[in-house]
Order: sequence, then structure tokens, then C-alpha cells
Amino acid sequence: MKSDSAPAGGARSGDATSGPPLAIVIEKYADMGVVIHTHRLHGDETVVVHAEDILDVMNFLRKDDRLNFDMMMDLTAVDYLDNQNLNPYLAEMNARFEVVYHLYSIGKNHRIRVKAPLAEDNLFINSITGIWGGADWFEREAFDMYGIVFRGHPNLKRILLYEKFEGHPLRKDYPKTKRQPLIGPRN
Amino acid sequence: MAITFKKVDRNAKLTLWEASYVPEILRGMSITMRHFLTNMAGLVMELAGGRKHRKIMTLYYPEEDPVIPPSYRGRPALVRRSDGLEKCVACGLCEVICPPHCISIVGAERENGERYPLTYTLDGSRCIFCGLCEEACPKEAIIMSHDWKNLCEYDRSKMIYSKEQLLYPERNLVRRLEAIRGRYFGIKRYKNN
Amino acid sequence: MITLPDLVETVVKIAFILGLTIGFYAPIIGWIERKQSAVMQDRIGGNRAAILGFTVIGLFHSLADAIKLIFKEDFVPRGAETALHRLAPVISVVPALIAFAVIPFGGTYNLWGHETRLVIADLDVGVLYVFAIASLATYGVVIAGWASNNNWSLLGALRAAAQMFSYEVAMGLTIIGLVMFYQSLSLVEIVDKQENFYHWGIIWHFPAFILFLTCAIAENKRIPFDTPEAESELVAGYFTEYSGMKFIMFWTAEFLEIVTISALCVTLFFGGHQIPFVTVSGLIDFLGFLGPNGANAAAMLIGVAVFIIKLTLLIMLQMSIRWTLPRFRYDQVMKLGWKMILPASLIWIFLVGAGILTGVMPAV
Amino acid sequence: MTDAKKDYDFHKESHTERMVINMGPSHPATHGTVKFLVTLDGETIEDIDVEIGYLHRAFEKECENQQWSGVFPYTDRLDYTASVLNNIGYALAVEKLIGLKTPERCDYIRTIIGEMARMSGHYTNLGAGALELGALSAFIYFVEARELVWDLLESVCGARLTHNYVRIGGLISELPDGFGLGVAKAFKKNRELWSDFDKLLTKNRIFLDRMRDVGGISAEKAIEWGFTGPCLRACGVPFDVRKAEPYLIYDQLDFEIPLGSTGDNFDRYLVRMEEINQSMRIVEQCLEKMPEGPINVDDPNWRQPSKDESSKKIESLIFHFKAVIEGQKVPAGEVYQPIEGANGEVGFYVVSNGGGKPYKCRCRPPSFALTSAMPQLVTGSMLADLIPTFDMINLIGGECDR
Repeated sequence: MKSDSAPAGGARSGDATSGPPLAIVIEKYADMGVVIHTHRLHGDETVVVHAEDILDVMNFLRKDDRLNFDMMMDLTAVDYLDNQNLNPYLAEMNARFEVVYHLYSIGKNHRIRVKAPLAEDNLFINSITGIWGGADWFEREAFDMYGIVFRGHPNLKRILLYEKFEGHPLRKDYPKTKRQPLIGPRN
Repeated sequence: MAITFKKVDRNAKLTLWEASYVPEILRGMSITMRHFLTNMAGLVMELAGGRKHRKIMTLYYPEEDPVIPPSYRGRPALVRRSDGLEKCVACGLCEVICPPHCISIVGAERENGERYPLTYTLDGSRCIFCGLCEEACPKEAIIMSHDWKNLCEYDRSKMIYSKEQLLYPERNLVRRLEAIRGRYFGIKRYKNN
Repeated sequence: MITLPDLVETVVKIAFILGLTIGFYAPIIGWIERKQSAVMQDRIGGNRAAILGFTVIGLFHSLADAIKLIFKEDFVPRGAETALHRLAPVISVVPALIAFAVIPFGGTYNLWGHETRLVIADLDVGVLYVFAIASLATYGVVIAGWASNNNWSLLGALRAAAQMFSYEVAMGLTIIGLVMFYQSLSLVEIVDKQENFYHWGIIWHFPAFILFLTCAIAENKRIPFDTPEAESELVAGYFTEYSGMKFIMFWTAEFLEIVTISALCVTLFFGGHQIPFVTVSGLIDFLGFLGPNGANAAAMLIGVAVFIIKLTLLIMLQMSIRWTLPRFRYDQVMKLGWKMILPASLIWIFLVGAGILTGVMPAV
Repeated sequence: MTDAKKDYDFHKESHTERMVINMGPSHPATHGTVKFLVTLDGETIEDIDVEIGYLHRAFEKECENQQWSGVFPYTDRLDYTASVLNNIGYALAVEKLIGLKTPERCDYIRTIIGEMARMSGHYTNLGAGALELGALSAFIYFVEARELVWDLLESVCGARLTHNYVRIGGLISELPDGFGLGVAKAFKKNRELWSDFDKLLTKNRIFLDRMRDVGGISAEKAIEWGFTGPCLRACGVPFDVRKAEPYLIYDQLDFEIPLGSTGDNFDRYLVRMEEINQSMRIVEQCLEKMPEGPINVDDPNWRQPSKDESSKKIESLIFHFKAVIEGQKVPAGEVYQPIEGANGEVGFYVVSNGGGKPYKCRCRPPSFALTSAMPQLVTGSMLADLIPTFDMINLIGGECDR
């Protein structure tokens, strides 16, 4: 487990001191092999965890009194195809995708970003709809756009695109100009 | 100097009189009737004395035109120089920056070595009037003109504008040119009020 | 035994009423609705339809509408009950028209020795007749909704049925006090008794007027009671599947009902053709310089004009209500009808009875 | 409950059946394009399934293929009723990633234009709400007020709806001459129209009956479902990004954030009404305090050259060519920047790989989260309640479907 110090940039809104959420998470999961990486780039506290531990981590973040992340702000994924060097641990783990969660605590007014890398041959991660009901559609969208399967999701089907859509458009190997079979040729 | 929270008034309890619908209906009708009467007065006075008396802000469109501010982004136009040739040097910056990729240019060279666009096609049905081409253009050759009337066609194929359709004489674009020259670290300084 | 002059007189009166309602009011209401709402809302309103360059402040839009709708495809949806689908608009437009038969639009005038009473049929039970006919309109709506084979139409029709039947009850009761006051069910007699301005319905029965107008608007299914055709909920309610000429008929029926309601209000509460502080005979005497026939004819024209002015003002009142208020929810409409208007009108009947007994209300 | 009662099935006994109705994709109430599959028992909603995606335009995919500065037209089209707010959100995210500090005057102008956009968004929402409840005059009054705001925005930005005004490190242009006077004049009329709207509806019993105690949600549920913005504040939760994590110059301003108490439609309506007032207050304060100065960062890497400059200096011209064709290079990294949009928290999660195009540009759409809770809000209420609830949720198709 390694922890970067915050870079000089991001003077705008982030304070460079170690915020409580990240410190508490590091403390809790010290030497448990759950946390892969942490950083505070531009003041955004980020913790990267193993995908199989995501439910455990999320439960901790949600229920711990010091953290109390009661709101799941955003859930998305990033495809790091051929760009794994951006986050060195991705190449180590041979992971292509990363599921990104942004959490916020209303009472404590702090945020945290949780990331879970996923390898291309194992695009499964546990659904967090049991913790935040609002994650429902966000997970469906990530499934729709990246093909990541959220285990335990009550209704995992496409949401923005239609059922007969082929492929997952936000993957980097999906060409922008590709035509779908139902759409027909360019007029 | 502070941001504070305050509860809104839900008027949770209505008095019996208010709950009987009548007072609020009368109040609502007094408001709409006030609008009706002031607008009627304005319209009657307009018949007598011109537009400035009208209280209604709707325009009689084909007869009256709206006032277009200098910053308005209308139909893109290529600037025609005073000698009748286009200013454009076919550098292709607008082609690159255009978000919907509606511009396509084929460049060529004149005998005197000047580059110029052999064809300059702008698909008006795809243009989103963002003005990025105008910002990118280093020669002030493509300008978002103030022309907003000649944008509609019955056929999409007619909306693919050729160079000839896009060329405007520079004197018609002076207002807009002045507006964009004042941008970024430009000349104009704003005074409060 | 019907004599020829009587027959001619009746035919002329029917022609006049048809002309007034279908020929004049149906298009003019469309225009009033457009223009009045526009000016109320700081707009200009339709003013583009022109004949030879003359727009006549948008008056031709009604004509353009009519022409457009007449030439539209006459469409019957698949699975619809064709015969009933065609019949429904007729059923809803006819009652609105024939209710007018008992509404007096002028007084009694002696023209060339012929006693002329400006009402098509002077029924002794005029009020009852109007209510009886008005309730027929429900059939048109329900049949339209059911025969369209469309869920929205069906929902609209069900709402309409419940709402119209409920409000008929309340509407009938709001008038009872008035009938007690005038001691007659004949609309002609009621108008005649309002010759004295102090006996006008609006003066003694203002609460009844409010209640009656509410019920009448609810009967007519206009905002705030337009749940059966609420366009943001049920698309267009029971006439979702209607187009062209059949749609015009629903449209006309709605406009005619506005006229009928206004005419009824004028008759019951605003003294019909009467001018305040002027009696018909006094008017005829005043116009005596025109000769007996001329005076009568002039008085008749004045009476009809006064009636039409009152009618138009009431129509405009209804329009401004329609363009001001938001819409009720369906269950709230029913609640209002049964829990507020019905008891209120019963209380009003009681109060009128007490007033008549104690002599607070004058005997007329 | 006794066994006999449990076995008794009303629907079976009375031989009735449920009605399944397709509300949308083009239904008068669905002013974005959205489909509700509603199962009705009479007039009561038994079950509802919300289908979105009809307005999906591949926002993220397009952004990934566009230079950093070329993303702004796309962000315009997210919440198109308040498009400058999206511009600002994206600009702030990218500036945070680069570490740019915009001049103070730029922040002030961004605040002014952003608050005007918020007003326009709320006007649209409340006006449409009134329209759908049948109060047509009230709707037109707010449309008129919105037109006045749009006139101002047009004179600043050059377009009425998709303003495309903000740039990385600044703005495209200064405020026009006489802007302060224009604001004073327009706001006077706006306040009049606001009070007319308020008098027409806020105390009207018909409107109250339609809105009050309809479509309510508890604060805990709202937080769980990711509600933000006016809908969350209607539940009485004091969360506003402007206060929680002040950006631009909000911490130097004096204004109130309205809070509701029960979280029903009426509270949402009142919160939005009050926010319009507060936005006007903010704009007026900003105009008063606004300092003189530049509106763009004085950093040639991020500022586009002005027209004079680029046509006269060859270095500047070459730099401009490079900037446009390759895109301005943003340092690698990732950043999440929330701002308070008209509907709630608009967050931009931007990832850069050091290139001239965003590697990932994700927008956290507030109405997406709000719409996902629709079944929670309307199940068990009447069909007619769906309309005000859906309106106060304020689904903006462009934002929800992206």
C-alpha cells in the first residue's frame, strides 16, 4: 500500500492536509490487502480498493460514524484501454476498467472517491443498491455503457440505450462512427 | 456576508374563508384582469400612437424585427474582401474545431501564391451555432453573422451551403467584427452601468 | 291549432337562435377565447389568417379552423365501435342546441297586431326541461369515450360520467331557492318577474349564482373542472380519437354549452333582456314617437341587444375563470361537488325559505 | 388480520382488472421524452416503470473526441434550461485539474450569468408545472419573465438557449455596455411577474390541494436516492453545494437558501420560487461589488489570443494553430468538481491522460437520480398526481439522458 502526497496543483478548492475520510479508511484497512492505492490529487481524496471487497468497504463508509457517507453522488466507470500507465496499479493488476464511486456525507460535509479496478475477463462487481437505493440507475448506466455486470442488482438491463444495441459504446474500442444494425446505413 | 438557510412558509393552515376557494379565485381573476386591462389600454394606445405604448412584449414578427445584440451568433458567414475575394486562407482550423464536423474545405492556391478555399461547404442542418469556428479562425474570415432569417429550408439538402452562399461583404458584418475584436484581452472595457 | 303567423314566428325564432348560437357564437367564442386569453397573458393572439389582406384582428382564424377541420381525414380507430363512434358527437351537440328552446331572449311585443313573445317554447317547466336536456349530453361523452377503443378515452369518459351526474344533482338544488323565490318553473315568468331591478336574482341569490356557475362549469367540463379531458393527464380525454368534422362537433358542443350556461345565468340571475330601472312597457312608451309598431320593434331590438350584451359579458367571465385557475384532481372535483356544493345549496334553500317566511325577502 | 380477510381478493371478487397504460414517450405531461409504463387500479397507480434514454446523444463519447475547449457546446445541451451552469461546472473541473486561478472579475461574471441561468431553469420548471395543472396564464407570465432573462443572456453570450459562454480560464467576452441598467430594468419586471405568479397560485386552494402532501419523500429516503438541489432541500436537508463547498465567489455573498419541511411537491415549488428571488439578489449584489480587471487568465497556454494578437504576431499565430489542432494539453489526472445546478448537484468527473482531448468527461446528472426515484414517489397515488410530481422532479431530457 502506498500513499502519494497531494501535488502542488489544485490550489483552487482542495486543502492539502490529510482529510479525515481517507485517514480513517487507511487506518481501518491497514495491512488488510484491501486498499491498493490512495491519493489526494487536487484535494479529491481517492481510495482504490479491490473489486471483490467493494461491498465491505462501502458498508464501512456508509455506516461508520466518523465517515457517515449517506449519499452516493455518482457512479461511473473508466476504460483505461492502452492507457494503464495513467494509474500504475492498473498495469500491475492487468485491469482495464475502473468503477468509480463518488460519495458524499451531508452531515460531515466531506467527499471521497472510491475506485475499483476490473480486469477485462472478469467484469463482475457487487452491486451497492442494497446500501444506496439511488445506485440502481447509475449501475444500470455503467452496465449499459461499459458492460460491467453488477452482481445482485435487482434489474440489470440497459437504460439509456435500447435492448438490441450491440456493444458498449463508451469502451475505448467502440468506434465513434460505428453504425448499429437497427439504424441502417448512413443517409 | 453569509449564506444562511431559512424555512419556507407552507401556509399550512388556511382560514375557513381562504379554504372556500372564493377569495383566491377572485384575487387570481383580479390579476389576470389587471393584465387584460393594461394590455388592452396599451393596444388601444398603440393604434393611436405607435409601438412604444404597447405593454405586450410579443412582436408582430414578420412586420417587426427583434433587436439583435452585437454578440448574437447567427448564420456563419465567410467574409468577402473589398476586392471581391474571400478572406479565408483554407487553413482548416474551423474544420478541426467544429463540434458537429459540419465544415469541409478543399484548399487551393492562386497564381500569386495566396491560398484560398476551392470549396467551402458548411452543412447548415448540422451547425449548432456555437461560434467555435469564429474563435478559431485567425484571419477573421468566418464570422457568425447577424443573419437569423435565412436559416430554414424545406429540404435538408438545400441547407448544405456552398462558398458562394456563405460569402458576405465585409461591410455587412462590421458590427459583429467589432464585437469579436473586443474579446479576450481586447480593447473594450466594461463600466458598471 | 297553429295558425300561419304562429308558425312563421316560430320558424323565424328558431332560425334566429340557430344563427345566434351556431352562426355567431360558435365562431365568436373561439375568437374571444383566443384573443381574451392572449391579452390576459401579455400576448397578441392569432392574427395571421387573412382574406384579401384583411385580418380583422384575427377573426378569420375561426373560419380557417373550421375549413381545416372539415377537410381533415375522418378517422375511426381500429377496433372502435364505428356506429357509436360516429353517433357520439351528434349526441353531445344536440342537447346543447335544444336547451335554448325555453330561454327567453326578449320580452313580449305587439307587432302589427300580432302578440310576439321572444321565446321558442314557453314551457311551464322550463327549468326542469333545461336540466333534463343537459343531462343527455353525458351520453355523448360516455359513448365517445367507450367507442374509441382507447384507454385514455375510456378513463376520460368514466371521469366525465361521474362528474357530470354528480354536478347535475347539485346544479338542480342550487336553483330551488330561486324557484321558491319566483314561485315559478317557467323561465319566461322568471324573467318577467325581474322587471323590477330589486327583484333580480343576482341581488337576492348571489351565493346561488356562485354555486350555479361552479356547477355549470363543471357540467361543461372546462378548467378548473376539465378532468375528463385534462390534456396533461389524459391527452385529450374522451375525444382523443376524434378528428375533422367530428372533432368540430365536440368543439361546438363545448362552446354552445358555454352559451347555454351563460344564457341560463342571464335569465335566472341577470334579468334576461331587462334593463335595470326600465320596464318593457315604459320603454315602448318612451319610444312612442316611432309609432306603435316602430316602438315595439325598436324595444324588441333593444331587448335582444341587451340580452346579447349580458350573454357576452358572462361568456367573458367564464373565459377569464378558465384562463386563471389550475385544474382540480378528479377526486377533489367529486369531493367539492358532494361535500361542499351540495350541502351549501341545501343550506341556501333553507335560508331562502326562512327569508320568505319571515318576510326578509320580498314577495314577487 | 383474519384468514378470511386475507383470502378475499377484491379485484377477483369484483371481476375488475388492472389497466396498463403507456404514458409517453410523447405524452403532454412528459416534457422531456420519457416513457412511463403505468399499471392502474382505477385511478390509482399500482406500479410504474420509468424508461429513459430517448434523448441520449452520447455526450461522453462526443467529449472524448473533442478538444478540451470544444466540449463547451456539448455541456450547453445537458441541462438546456440553465446551460451556463453546465459550462461553469465543466470549466471549473478542468481548471481544477490544471490548477488555474481565474481572475476575480471572471468569477463575478460567471456567478452573475450562472444565477441568471438558474432563474431561467426555475422559471421553465415552475411555469411548466403551472401549465400542466392547467393554469395557463401563470405559465405565460413565467415564460415572459424567462424571456427577459434570456434577452440579458443573449446580449452577453450571443445565444438565447445554448450560450456557450464560458471558456477554460475565463470567458469569451465582457459584459456589454449598459448591462447593469438592463438587469435593473428586467428584474423590476421579473419581480412583478413573480409576484403575479405567486398570487395566482401559492395560496390558491385548488393549487394547494394538487401540490400539498403529494409526491412526498422523507429526508432519509431522499438522501439514499441521491436527491440533490431543490428537491432535497424541500425535505428540509440543508445541503447546497454553494454553501457546503463554496466555489466561484459564493462565500463572499449574502443570500438565503430556502428549505422545505416535508419534501412534498408544494415544498419543492416554494423552494424553487424562493430561489428565484435569491438568485436575483445574488446578481444584484455581484453587480454592485464587481471589480474591474481582466476576465481571462493571463497565461498564454490557456487563453485564446485575441483577434488582433493572433493576426499580427507569428508566435501567437503558431501557438494558436497548435492549440486548435492538437488541443490544449491538460496535465494527466482526475478530478471531480461539483457545482449547484438548477436541479441539484452537477458534478463533472474529468480524467485526462495528458492529451489534448478529455480521456473521460462524465457529468453527474441530478435529474437522473431524481427520476430514478419516481416509483417511490408516485406508487399508490392517483394518476393525476403523477403530473405535478413528475414536473417538480424536473426531468430535463438533455441532462438525464445525456
